[in-house]
Parts: sequence; structure tokens; C-alpha cells
Amino acid sequence: MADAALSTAPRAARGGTLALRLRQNAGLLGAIGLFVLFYGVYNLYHPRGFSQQVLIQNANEVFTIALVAMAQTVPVILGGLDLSVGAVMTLVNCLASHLVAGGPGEIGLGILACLAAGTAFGFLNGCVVVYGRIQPIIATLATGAIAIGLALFLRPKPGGKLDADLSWAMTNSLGDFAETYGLFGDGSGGGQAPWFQPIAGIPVPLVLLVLVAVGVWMPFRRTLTGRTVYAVGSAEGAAFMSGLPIARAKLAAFTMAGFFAGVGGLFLAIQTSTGNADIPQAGAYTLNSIAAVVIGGTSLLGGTGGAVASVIGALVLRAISFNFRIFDIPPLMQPLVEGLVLLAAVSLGALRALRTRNRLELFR
Amino acid sequence: MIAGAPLALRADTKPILIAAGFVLVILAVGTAYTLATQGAATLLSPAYLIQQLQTGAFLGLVAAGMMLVILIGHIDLSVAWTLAAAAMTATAVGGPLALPAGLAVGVAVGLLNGIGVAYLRVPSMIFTLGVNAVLRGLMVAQTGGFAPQTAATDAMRFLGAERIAGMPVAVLVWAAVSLLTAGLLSRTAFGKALYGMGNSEAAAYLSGIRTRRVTILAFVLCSVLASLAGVMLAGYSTKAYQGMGDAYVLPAIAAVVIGGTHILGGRGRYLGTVVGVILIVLLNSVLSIMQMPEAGRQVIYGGVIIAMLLVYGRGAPTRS
Amino acid sequence: PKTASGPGPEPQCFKPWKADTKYMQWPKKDGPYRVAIVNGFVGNTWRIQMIQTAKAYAEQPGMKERIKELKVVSTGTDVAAQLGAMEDFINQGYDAIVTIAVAPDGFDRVIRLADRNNVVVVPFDNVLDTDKVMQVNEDQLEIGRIAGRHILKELGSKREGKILEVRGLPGNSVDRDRHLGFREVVEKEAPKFQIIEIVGNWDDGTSQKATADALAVHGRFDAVFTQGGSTGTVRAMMDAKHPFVPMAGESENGYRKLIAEHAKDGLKGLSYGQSAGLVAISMKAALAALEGNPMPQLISVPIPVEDYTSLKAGVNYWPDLTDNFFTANAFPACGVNISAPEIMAKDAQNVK
Amino acid sequence: MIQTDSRAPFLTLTGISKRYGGVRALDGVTFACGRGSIHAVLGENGAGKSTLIKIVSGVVQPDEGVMRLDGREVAFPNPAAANRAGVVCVFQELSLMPDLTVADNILAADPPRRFGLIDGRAQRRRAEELLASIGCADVDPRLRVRDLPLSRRQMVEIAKALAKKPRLLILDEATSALTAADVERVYAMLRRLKADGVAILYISHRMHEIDALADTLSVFRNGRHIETFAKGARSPDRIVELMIGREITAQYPPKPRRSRPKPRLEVRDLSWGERLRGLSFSVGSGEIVGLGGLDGQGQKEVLLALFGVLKGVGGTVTVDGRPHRPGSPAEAKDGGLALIPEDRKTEGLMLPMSIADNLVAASLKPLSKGFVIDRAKERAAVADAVRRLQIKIGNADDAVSTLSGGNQQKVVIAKWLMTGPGLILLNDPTRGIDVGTKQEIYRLLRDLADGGAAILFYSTDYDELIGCCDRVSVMYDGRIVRELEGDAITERAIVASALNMGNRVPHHG
Ligand SMILES: Nc1ncnc2c1ncn2[C@@H]1O[C@H](COP(=O)(O)OP(=O)(O)OP(=O)(O)O)[C@@H](O)[C@H]1O
Ligand SMILES: Nc1ncnc2c1ncn2[C@@H]1O[C@H](COP(=O)(O)OP(=O)(O)OP(=O)(O)O)[C@@H](O)[C@H]1O
Ligand SMILES: [Mg+2]
Ligand SMILES: [Mg+2]
Repeated sequence: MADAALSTAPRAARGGTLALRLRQNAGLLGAIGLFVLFYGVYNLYHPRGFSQQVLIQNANEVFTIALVAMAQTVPVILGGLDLSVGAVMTLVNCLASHLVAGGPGEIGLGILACLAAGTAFGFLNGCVVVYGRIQPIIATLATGAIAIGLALFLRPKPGGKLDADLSWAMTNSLGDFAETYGLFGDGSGGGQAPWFQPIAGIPVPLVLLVLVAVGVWMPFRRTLTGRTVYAVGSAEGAAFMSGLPIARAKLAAFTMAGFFAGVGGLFLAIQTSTGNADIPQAGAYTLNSIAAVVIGGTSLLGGTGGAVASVIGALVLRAISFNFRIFDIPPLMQPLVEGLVLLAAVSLGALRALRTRNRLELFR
Repeated sequence: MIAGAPLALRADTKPILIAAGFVLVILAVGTAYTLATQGAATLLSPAYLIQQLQTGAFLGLVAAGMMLVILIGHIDLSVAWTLAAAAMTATAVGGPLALPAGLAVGVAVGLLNGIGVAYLRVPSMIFTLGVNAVLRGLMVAQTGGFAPQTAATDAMRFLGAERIAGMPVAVLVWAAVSLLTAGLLSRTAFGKALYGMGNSEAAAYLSGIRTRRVTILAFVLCSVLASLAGVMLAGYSTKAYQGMGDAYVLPAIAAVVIGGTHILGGRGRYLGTVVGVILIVLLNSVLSIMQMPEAGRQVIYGGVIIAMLLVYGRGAPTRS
Repeated sequence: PKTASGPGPEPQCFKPWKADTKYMQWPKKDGPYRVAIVNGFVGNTWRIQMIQTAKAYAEQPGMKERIKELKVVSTGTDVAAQLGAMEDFINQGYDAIVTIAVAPDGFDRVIRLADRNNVVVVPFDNVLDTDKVMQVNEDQLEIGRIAGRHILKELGSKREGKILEVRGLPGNSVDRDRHLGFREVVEKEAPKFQIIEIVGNWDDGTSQKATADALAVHGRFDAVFTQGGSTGTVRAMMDAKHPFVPMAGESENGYRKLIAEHAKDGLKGLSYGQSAGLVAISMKAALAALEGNPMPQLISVPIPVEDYTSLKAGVNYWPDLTDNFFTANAFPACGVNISAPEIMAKDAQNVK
Repeated sequence: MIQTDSRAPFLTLTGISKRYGGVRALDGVTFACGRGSIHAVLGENGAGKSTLIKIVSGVVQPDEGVMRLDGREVAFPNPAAANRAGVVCVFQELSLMPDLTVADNILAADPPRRFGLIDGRAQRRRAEELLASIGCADVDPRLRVRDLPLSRRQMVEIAKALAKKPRLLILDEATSALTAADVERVYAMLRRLKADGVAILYISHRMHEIDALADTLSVFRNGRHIETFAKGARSPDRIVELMIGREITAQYPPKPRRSRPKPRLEVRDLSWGERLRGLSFSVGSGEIVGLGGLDGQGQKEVLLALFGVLKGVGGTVTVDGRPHRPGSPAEAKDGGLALIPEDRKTEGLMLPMSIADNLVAASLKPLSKGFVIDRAKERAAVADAVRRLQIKIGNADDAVSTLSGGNQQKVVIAKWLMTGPGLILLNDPTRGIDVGTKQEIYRLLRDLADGGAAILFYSTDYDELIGCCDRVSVMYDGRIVRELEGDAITERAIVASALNMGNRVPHHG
């Protein structure tokens, strides 16, 4: 039979894996290009460009939005939107301002409680979407309001006091972290161990970011549930027919979103050592998270993309505004310039539309 | 639609009835509160109700436009600054040209949004967000650089604040726009095209519907209605100012959805949007009267939306 | 900075908050200086007026020579971005950072870095809950008290009835302090007044809607205290044909125009100003500190107050100009003489 | 009156009923099917076949009745449960996730795992094996399904079903988009499974497939099980009669014998990127011209190019002597063209909308007076369309998604006939349509042609091209390699040119 011959035939026609990967991730490549451009220019013109201080400062500034963007990504891949990520971030931020203080044990428990709270709120979002059968975008618009309301109950006005050491250690380099807690030392202090020196200059938030991405997102993506998230975003009906665990995937997606947003809120609390139930700020984080997801090349229609890409998107967003501190743009023109650059960045995807020669491919 | 069984409740009517019922519940709760605290049922007085309609008219105009865009499966997050930019432009131009200038802003923004969404095919959620940022930037630059006049003209005052036979002109404008919108949606090719595109853009396109033109028109109408609301709101407050539109975006979306329009497009009746607007305005007012702190307000606001959607939004599980 | 003893320079301008306010002193640096202004939210007239004032002030003789570079950025409502911008300017080697904080707390790290690098950080308007930096503000509690006293005075012997209080942005310390100051006076001297509280967000539209609502429900008030969006509050009363009553509110030009016009009908208004000119005083204070002067940690700027008896067209309000800007802008005691129309309406006459 | 075959039945259904609102999709069905058997399920559109297998595979639940598998009573709340019991279905509506890769799709529900995480490499290897086993080794498992043509997707779908190691395999029109060569490979695979003792339920509207494959046949009509019999026990005419309740005389209407008419559509050097490489052909008024060939040789693109969907089309096209360069379907429609698209679910219909709204979607302008739609005219047009194509509907206000596949397809056709097109493009219009309806559609096409319309007709079904078309242009790799006319249109000729192998005829099997 011809089959046997076919199955063993060399697959000569196939391109290399790398080429295929690149083609399938064109959006992400664009985002990386944008980031290199904006961040490179910023560092080039910064009086202390490419230095540890600048990197630390940038890492601190980027961390929360990067996590909120990761949070947004999972529901987006699922084919929904989570309009509550900024609010959940804020809620955990306020909770942390009550819980993350005291002795090391209390702090540890506090941190766990904060992460659990974010995760739980995300899970509730998932329940509303799955069992309430409400469209995610509108369900989370509503639960977002509830999260903000709870945050306001917790912190009617900004305040609270987080552990100062923790705050310092988490917002500086690994070296400072080790020094603060007397780790990897040679007895006289912390952070002098020779093996430690090469990495001592890395900002802690950057390490955390990588840990969350590699330790949580990457494995999740490779579970059956994670794949189902993609499948549901691609074609929910087909995913159901394929016998995939849809409800579990939806619950997991929103739970992940809550967890990531919670990590972001917790870090913001540690960074500022306070909690603040700031409604406009929550809204800004939510909207920026969507922008970051899009700039990262994830389709808002679901099924494709990834959280790491959204981190890049968030980096691009931040890097745009970094440049305002370097270049002399009249202050009242800055919002306009920022708006135009944002519009241009999100319109990059349009190149695909303009290149598409079969208009039917535009509809999906 | 072709005449169906007249007695059977159409699927898209149920949300409207429920929302209307909820409006009554809100009024009842508010009245119970005022009876308890002041011994009077002020909420049932015509003066109060007309005042709510007056407030609701601006939101109603924005929501009507938003609904057109939501029906085709898009969203317009730029209405906040479209509204403000139109008002600020109208007052800056002043004189008899104020109104046309304000509406022209709406047309321009709508065209930009429409082109971005229909031709560049950038997701509307994000393109309109960018346009919103650009508009804000423009208005900041203009306030700082040109210091224009911000006083509303008499015509704007008339539309926004005055009354004819005790009924605010703004409410009459809203009613007129509502009639037109309802007719547009149910009786014109454009209306059918909106629903068709909301359900399947590819099928609509292959049916020979000029989908790009329809998209652009929907965005233009949305922006024009937002700018009309802006011009009238400036008339109501006698002036235009930055940030006057911020309070209209999310409530407009919420009103449309509470009224039974599907957030992903393709389904919904205009009457629902009107009821949704009234519901939101009343809810805000009653919470304000009860001096509910912001925290409680937010929780109730979110709770109401979820409760409403749980009651009627629980459709069959999506399988497609 | 080290703790120093007063008095500092220009005490009529850099007035310590209280008698026991401590003084701070930075090592003297040679000018001219690089100054950064880190604004948060931009998108209302007050902030724009503030930025314009800062730019104009830096161009004035006496300032121009001492400032090598003035950079203004607005970071939006995001605290992380604001912290990042401040730290960035420290890294870039700026000498002073003037800021309106988006939150009253959370700046510890930046302050620590600034101190390490001898950078002078001056929060104003929305100040920080800390005594580790030099700050410039008007006394918000006092503003509330002034409002309360004015209303009680204008009500004469009436000590019973309803007062409408239109509050500002929920959760903001300015809103809280003004509210507390107001309540302190009214509750002490006229505890029988029922105070109806609504939220106006310091925004004309919100105030107008909320006031209209309150009027429709409560019918009549004997007096009104509106923290901001004052024009909207009055407009709502006029629309509802509510009689004019004693009032206290902000310094918007529109509000003052209405007071001037309707004082004789009973709009016995008081108008205080949280001035956008505070930025100029903050810049001036930053330079004074850089020059090695001992400075009060908390600088109290006099509250510009006018009432219906003291309003003068072309002096403290401008009938022909737009409603939106804030009239109180100049502080002669500090040599800050930029009037609001210069900033906000320089060519309003040309625009018809 | 079930005639069980010699072996004990593997699946038995007793008294199964299912209602959708007012529609009785299944009415007390009692049915059985045995191991090691290929059991064809026949019935016209809407007979309840899909509903039956949806119940068996856990997609929907019956209102009443009992289902037994291997003697034990079972009830499947969802497809996953059915899969676990060894019941696997290849659905009429594709169940692939377009953004996932081929490998991800094939092993979607149960991928190879290491430490709980999906093992990408092992998964790819397994997918390659499965694809090879159905002779589809040319599909790269790393590709996204979105980038595959429909025929390849159906093959992936089949591989996916095999991956679940079925004990009962159901194919619901799973071969409707496959070309003859692929169908052969699927047959081979099915026969292997049959030999291994798998029970197979096979639904198809193509009688020759059933002829070639099935050993047992069951006929359904109006939601009822009519009869089950062994292959050969009934004549084909009798079977059709059982299915549609009446006799069918001639499947295809007679072709008129006449000289070639003046071309209405003339295409010269049509090109589009790599996919169309300079084709020329013409279609005359009153003519039905078929496009044949293996799937994916550019036939679809020809239709789309003519209909204004593709950008950057080269060559000249004239319609009635006037140049024709539509920039959009709207312009094509204005030029008197109609296109029945490939996928009715996404391209032809707005599923949640009413039947009436779908029917008038292409004719809104002529039905309007000024800006306003004339309701009376609209109603009349809808009623007319339903009558003309004998669409089986309850109420014109019901969602079109409630119709069976065949009736949905009729709605698409009716929508376009309402515009009175002079040139009709059809992309596989009878996919998933029963014999009776097919016959109606052929009749209709011929009537339209006789009325002066020019018809260009792409089909994956050779029978249809032979029976229906005045001429057939066979495409290979973006070109027309052969034009057949009159008696020269034979299966042999079509297949030979489709494989572009001159006169050599391939051996199947
Ligand atoms: N979800 C549904 N809602 C309402 N009616 C339905 C639904 N699904 C099927 N039906 C109706 O049930 C009947 C049987 O449909 P089914 O899809 O089983 O037919 P079929 O035999 O598979 O037809 P085809 O050959 O066209 O695929 C039809 O009348 C159809 O209109
Ligand atoms: N939804 C769509 N997506 C992509 N392309 C489209 C879409 N709709 C139309 N087009 C293309 O856009 C162009 C104009 O289409 P259409 O006729 O629908 O719009 P129009 O406003 O009438 O444009 P024109 O003024 O040029 O006629 C054509 O090239 C058409 O093929
Ligand atoms: Mg079927
Ligand atoms: Mg095909």
C-alpha cells in the first residue's frame, strides 16, 4: 500500500523548527524589537545608562504592571477579558498593608495570605464565569467593582506600614537582599560568598519576575488544563467535543489571573510599604494590562499568545514613558506624544491586516 | 424581524422586563429610606423623577451610541474624551458654530476609530483606548497652550439645561435620539447589518454587506452621540472642562449590557439600553441619597450587575 | 539632611507650620541647579495651571539664573511610575525634585535614595505623611474650619436646619482634612445642624449632579460647603431654583463670578484657594535648601481667602475669562507674582 | 424489527427520544450495532442522524430511553465520559482547535506526559505515527490547524479520533470534504479497525461510499428508525425510497444538448500569488461549468477572486463583455454575482439570527424603501424563498442554527437566489446534503441555467461533476490542466487529470 511508503518518506518539505517558531510568533518579535528600541535609546541617553541603579529602578517600576499584564493574558488566551485585574491587584495591595508586618513568621504568613486572597478572588471570578455563565468581560467589570469596594473597606484612606527591611530588600539588588537578611555571607555580613558575586547585581524584582514566569506560567502552560485554556480560546465548541476539561480550564485561567494580580499587588505594597485603594490607579492598571497584552502580540480573540509576551508588552509600555524623563518634550505635549506612540504601537498588528491578501482571513 | 407568535415572550424581551422590575425595586428601597428618614416619599415626586431623566439623558445618549458599536462586537473606550473634546471645542469656537464644531469633533473621532478598526483591524478595545489617550493629550495641550473660552453658548444652554413645558430639553433630545436609534436598528438595512456583523462578520461580508462602511458608520454615530452628549453637558454645567466625560464610559457599557445587549454583539434591543440607563442613574442617585460610602457603593454596583446577569444572562452553555 | 535650627530665610514666605516645626538643612551645593517636577495625574485645569506656573516661574528673573534645567513629567495615577520617575531623576543627578504625590505614603525608598544623594525632594499639595522631607502646603484642616466659621457667621443666629456638604475625592487626605476641619467647627458651635454629605470628587459635573440629586430629595438647605467643583454646586442650585444661601467653596473663577453676581440675592459666598502657585513656592524652597539654608520641614503657605465682600473684578476674579481656572495664584509675600490670567488666559481675548 | 447480525450488539439503544423545543429530533428510537461491523446510518437531512450520534457520544442527553454499551447501561454527561468508555466520534462539525498545532489537536485530551507536564516531543512522534497510519504523512504536526486546508483538517480530525483508541467509532459525514484519494486511505483504515473488532457507525450522504464500505445499513426518517438490513438486501432505489419516503427516478436532470453559448464570464490569465497561476476559462449563459481536481488546487481561490475577496488578483475578467474587478463581495453582488461559500457555519450564515434575517441578508437594499425596510415585501420574499427551496422550517423567526445541515445549506442558497444573480459561484454546495435535497439542488441549478444564469460549480464529488456539469475544468496546482466536455466527462478522465498524470489512472486501495 502507498501508505507505508508515505509514512516513511523523508519530510523534506518541512522547514526548520526555528523558522516555524519565528513565523508563528511574529507579534512577539515585533514587541521585542520595540522594547529594544525604546529601552536602548533611553539607556543610551541616560547619564547613567546601562548601570545597575538604572536597572534596579526600572525593574521596580515594571514589576507590578508586568504581573498585571501576565494576569490579563490568561483570560485573554481563554477568549475573555478580565477587567478586574487592576482591582484585584489593589485589593491585595490593601490587604498586604495590614498583614505583611511583624516578625518573620507573621510576615511569611501574611504574604501567603495575600497570595491566597488574590488567587481566591480570581477563583471567584472563574466561578461567576463558569457557573454563572456570564461573559467574562462584563462579569469581571462587576467583580472588579466589588474588589475595589473591599479594598476601600480595608483602606478607606491610604496607609499601613509594611516591614521596612522587606521593602528595602525586595526593591534592590540580590546583593542588598542578601545583606539585609545576612545570607550567603562569610560571617561578617551577607552577600560576600564568591559564587554569589556574579549575580549580586541583579535586581530582586527581575529575579522574582523570572521565577514567576518560569516557575508558574511555563509549567501551567504545559499542563492539560493550560492547553485547554488555549483550546477554549481557539474554539470552545471544539474543545468541548474533544472532551477537554473546559470548566476546569476556565476556573484555572481566572484563578491564575487572580494569583498573578495578587503577586503584583503584594509587590506594590512591599515597594511602597503601604496600601492604597486608589480607583483611578486600579483602572489604569487594568487598561494598561490590556495594552501590554496586545503589544505583546497576543490576540484578544484568544487561542494564541503567552504571558511572557505580555511581560514584554508591559516593558514596552513602560519604556515609552522612560524616555520622557530623558528627552525634552514640553510637559503639556507629553500626554499627546504618549497617546500617539501608544496608538502607533498597538497599530503595529495592522501590518498583518494590510498584508493579508485573502480578506476572509481577517475575520476571526 | 418577521412577525412571530405575538404572545410568546421574545428571548430578548425578558432582560428588559427584569431590568424594569429592578428599577421599581430601587425606587421602592429608596422610598422606604426617605420615608424612614424624612417621612416623605420624595423619590416618587415628579420633580425628582424628571431630575433623574435629565441626568440620565447624557448617559442615555452615550449609551445609545455605545450600543451600536457593541452590537457589531466592538467597544468604544474613547467616548470619555470624545465627549470632553467635543464640549471643549464647541465652547472654544463659540457662537452659532459651537454646536456644529462639537459634532464635527465627533465625526472626526468616529472616522478615526472606524478606520483603525475596519481598515487596520486593530481590536477596537485597544485602538479606542489609544485614541482616548491622544484626545486627552490634545485637550491638555490645548488648555495649556491656547486658553480657550469654556463658556457654553445659549444654544448649548438650551439643549442642556432648559425646559419646555416642564420637561428638560435634554430629555426630549434623548427621546428623539432613542426613537431614531430604535427605528434604525429594527427597520433599516444598516440596523440589520449591525446585527449580522455582530453574529458573523465573515458571513455578513460574504453576503455583500459593506462591512467596513457599516463599522465606520457605527463608530461615527457612537462618537457623534458622545459629542452631542458633551455639548449638551457643557450646556447643563454652563461650561466645558477636562475630564467631564470620565464618568460616562463604564456606566454606558454597563447600561447597554444590563439592558440585555450581548457584550460580544449581535443581540439586544434598544429599549433595553434605555431601561439600563434609567437603572444605573437611579441606583447611583439612591446610593447617594442613602449616603452610602464609596466602598459600599462599589460593592453594590458590582453586585447589581452580577445579580441582573445571573437572573437573565444565564444562557445555554456556549458550545461554539 | 541634618536637623538644624531656625529661623530660615524669608520667614514670611517659608513659614513653619507650627511653632515646633523642626528645621532641615542640606549641604550647600553650587548652582545653577537641575530641578525636576514629577506630577501625577494630568487632565484637569488645576494641574495644567500648576505646570504652566512652574514653567513661567522658572523663566522669571532671579530664578532663571539659578535653574540650569527644569524638567516636568506627569506619570499618571500610578504610584509605581511616580516612584520610578523620582528615582530616575535621582539617578540622572538632578538636584531637586518637586512633586505632587499620588499617595500620602510609600515614598520611603525614594526619600532614602534622595538623602543618600543629597537630592532635595519637595512634595506639595498632596503631601506625604512623613517628617523626613521638606513639604509645602496650605493647612487643609484650617480651610475646613474657615469654611465652617464663615457659614455659621453668615447664618447669623440660625443654629438649626440642614447643611449640604459636597466632599472631594474619597480616600484623599485633603478631602479628609477639610471635612474634619469643617465638622469640628460646625459640630462644636451648632451641633443641631443636620449635615447631608454627598460626593462631588472636586469636579464640576459630579458636584452638579450630586447636588441636583440632593436638592430633589431634601428640598432645602440653609447653607452649603462645597470642597471643589463649586461652580457645579451653585449651578445645580440655580437650576433647581433653590434660593441662594451662605456658601463656602474653592477659588474657581466661575464660582467667584457667581458670588459677585448673586451676593445681593443671598449667595454670601466664601472662596478659598488651594493655589496652583504652590509649585512656585516649592521650587523656591528647593533652591533655598540647595543653597544651604535651614528650612522648615513643613512650610505653611497662607491660605488665600476672599468672600463676597472682598471680590474685585480684574483683581481676584475675572468676569470676562473662562470659569475653569483657579484664581488664587500669586503669593506676593514670596515674590511669586504670576497671576492666573497670565498663565491661563494669556490670549483668551483673541479667542472669541 | 431489529435484525441483529450474528454477533451480540455492542451498542444498543432502546426507546431514545429527543426534542428541541417543538421539534422531535428523535422519536422512540431503538437501534443496535455490533462489533467488527461498519454500520451505515442513512437518512435525509434532518432525519435525526446527528442527534442520534450526539446522544451516543455524550454531546446531548436524551429526554428518554436507555443506552447500553457492551450490555451495561450507560449515560454520558459529556464527550469526555463517552471517550473514556471507548465511544469516539468524528463530528460533522469539525472539532479541531484552529490555533493549536496538529499534534496538540490529535492528542488534545490525553497527551503523553512526563512529571505531569505534556511531553511535546513524544506527542509529536505519536501524532506523526497516527497521521502516517491514515496516509497523511505530509502534514507537519507542528503546523497550526488554522493553516491547513479543509481536507487536511478532516484527516487530522480522523487521526484525532484514532488516538483515542475507539471501541465504537462514529463518523458523521467525516469524509464530506475529502478527495477520492484520501477517502481511499480512510477506507483502508476503517477496514483495519473493523478487522480489529471495532464497531463503526458511518454517516454519509454519498451512496457510493456506503456501497464500498458498509456491511449493515440503517435508515432513519423524521426522527424514527425505519429499518436495519444487511448490505445488498435492498436495492439502491428502495433505500432512497425508505429514506425520503418517495421514489427518486433520476438523480440528475438531463443536460441540454446544444452548441456552446456565448460566454457570460470570461477569465483570462487569472493569477493570485502562488495559488493561481494564470487560468483562462469561460462560462456561458445557461451553462453549468464544473471545477474539479484534488482539494486545494486553487478552485476555492478562483471563486473568491471572482467574488472580490482576494487582494492583488492579476489577469482580466469580463462579465457580459464588461470588465469585472470587484473590490468586495458587495461590488460583486452589484455586478450580478452570487457565491455559495465553502463553510456555511462561519461564512454562509449568521447562526444565532433568525432564518428570515439570514434569508434577506443579501437583499436588504432591494427590500428597502428609501432607508426603511418594507416589512410586507420582506415577509413575502422569505415565504417565497422557503417555498422555492422547500426549506423545512418551523417558524421563520427561529434561529437558523436550529435547522439541520441540509436545510441550513438551502438557506444559504436561497439567500443568494433572492438577489436574482446572473452568475452563480458555488463552492461544494452539496456538502453534507442528503440525496433528496441534492437532487432538488441539481434540478434548481439546471433551472437557473435554463433561465439564463451562468454557473460555476466546484465540487469534491466526481459523480456530481459528471452528472451535473456541461463542462468540467480540472485544476492542478493553480492551473487548469484539462477541460472536459460532454461525454468526455468521466470519472477516469477527471481523476487522471486531477492527479496531473496524463492518461495514467491511479490504483486505489
Ligand atoms: N440544537 C438544536 N435546536 C433545535 N433543533 C435542533 C437542534 N439540533 C437539531 N435540531 C433539529 O433536530 C432534527 C434532527 O437534526 P439532525 O441534525 O440530527 O439531522 P441529520 O439527520 O443529522 O441531518 P443532516 O443530514 O442534515 O446532518 C432537525 O429537524 C433539526 O432541525
Ligand atoms: N470587512 C472588510 N475587511 C477587509 N476588506 C474589506 C472589508 N470590507 C470591504 N473590504 C474591502 O475594502 C474596499 C472597499 O470596500 P467596500 O465597498 O465595502 O467599502 P466602501 O466604503 O464602499 O469603499 P469604497 O468607497 O472604496 O467603495 C474593497 O477593496 C473591499 O474589498
Ligand atoms: Mg447531521
Ligand atoms: Mg472543499
